[in-house]
Amino acid sequence: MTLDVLYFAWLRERIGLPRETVETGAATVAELVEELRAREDRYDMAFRDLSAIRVAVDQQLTEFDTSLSDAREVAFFPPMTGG
Amino acid sequence: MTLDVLYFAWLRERIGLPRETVETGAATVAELVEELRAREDRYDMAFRDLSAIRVAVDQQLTEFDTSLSDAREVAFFPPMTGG
Amino acid sequence: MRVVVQEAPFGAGEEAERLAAGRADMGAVVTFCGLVRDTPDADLRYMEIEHYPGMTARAIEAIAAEAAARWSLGDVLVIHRHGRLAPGEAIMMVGTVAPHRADAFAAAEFLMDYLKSRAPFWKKEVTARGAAWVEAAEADEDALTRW
Amino acid sequence: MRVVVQEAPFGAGEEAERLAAGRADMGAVVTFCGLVRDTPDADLRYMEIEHYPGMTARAIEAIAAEAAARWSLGDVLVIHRHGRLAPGEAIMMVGTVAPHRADAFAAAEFLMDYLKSRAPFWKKEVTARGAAWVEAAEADEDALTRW
Repeated sequence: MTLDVLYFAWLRERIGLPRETVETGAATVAELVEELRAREDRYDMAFRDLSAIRVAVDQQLTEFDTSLSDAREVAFFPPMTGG
Repeated sequence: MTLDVLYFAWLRERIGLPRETVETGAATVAELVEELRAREDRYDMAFRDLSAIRVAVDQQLTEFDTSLSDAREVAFFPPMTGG
Repeated sequence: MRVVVQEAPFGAGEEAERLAAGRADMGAVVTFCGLVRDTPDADLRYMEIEHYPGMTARAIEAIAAEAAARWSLGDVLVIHRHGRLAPGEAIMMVGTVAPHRADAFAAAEFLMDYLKSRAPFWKKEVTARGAAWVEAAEADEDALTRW
Repeated sequence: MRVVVQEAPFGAGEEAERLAAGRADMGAVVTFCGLVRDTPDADLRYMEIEHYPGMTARAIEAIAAEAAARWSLGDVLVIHRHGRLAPGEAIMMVGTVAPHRADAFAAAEFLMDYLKSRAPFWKKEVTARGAAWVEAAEADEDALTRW
């Protein structure tokens, strides 16, 4: 499965890029995070504290146990600070 | 004692005038109201239900048992509907 | 603090813009604008607002001062009209400026609740069927107990 | 309902005036405007607001639709900027129009609470001492529980 993975705010800065295309067999967001962390230190560091990270699948805010079947875009970011 | 007595909204309409000068020996607002009611039917009618009337002495919202010593202006009106 | 009582219309947008103009120490501006609403069951021709000239500005200033004492505010604005107003016209506005949004919102709601029941204005609605003084709602008096 | 996400400044006053223009069935207009506030302890040079273009408008529209379902509203407006903003500049505004003031106030506060924590924006403050992402306040998350 091919996914667009997006990073925002300090997550984008720590990982060093705003988006990438990822080839993965991950069944859930949590599995995708484990695959990313295994790649390189900067991913491992960025995802160390998941309580500080939010996720959206196909532009809908969701949880880390969400299934990735039919997903096309996964975005990771810190808690939002709009308004 | 000479007082300026003012009426607003339906109280002004029922009594038929917006203000008058009153010569009175009333010690409190309540006594002034009794004097006014004794004058004429239109006063008696207007002041029949005191729960529907508010009073200000010298432009400060107050109660019917307020003393009139040193008072110069007494205003009667229905509950306010500003905003 | 600015309190304006007048018969003439005012520019709500312009007033809103002026509230925090040129300031960088404030984070929040809240405005409320009250409009003449057509009566649902009878064609409203106009609203007539009577007030107590000697008392009005002073009563509003006391309410605004109380808001400024309770919340951290950078500025407070109250404009209230009197006289004859057509349906859709702006009757009044309040504006609050604060470092934080919770203060700006709370102060604006407080001002509205008190202006509604403690500022000496009386509204009369003139419809095709006749004229009637607007009665004070019990809910408006009850609203004061939350502060 | 109107939702605008843009980099350019907007005219808060003009937007406020447009909200109930030409309507006689509404009694209340509430606006909130959020401004770039200078940091008290460090000179703020500018604020940089990042967002998630594919998601932003849709997330705001969902929040606005929820407000429209909960309260009796005549209209809802949300404008939110992104990019680089100077101290004192307007970041965003919400506007609510309703027959009654309680609905207009509640909906505006609801919109603000949800936009704060559920719309995909991230603020970075750039001061003389460096740059730092604004952290989400626990109080902002807690504010959602009241609705």
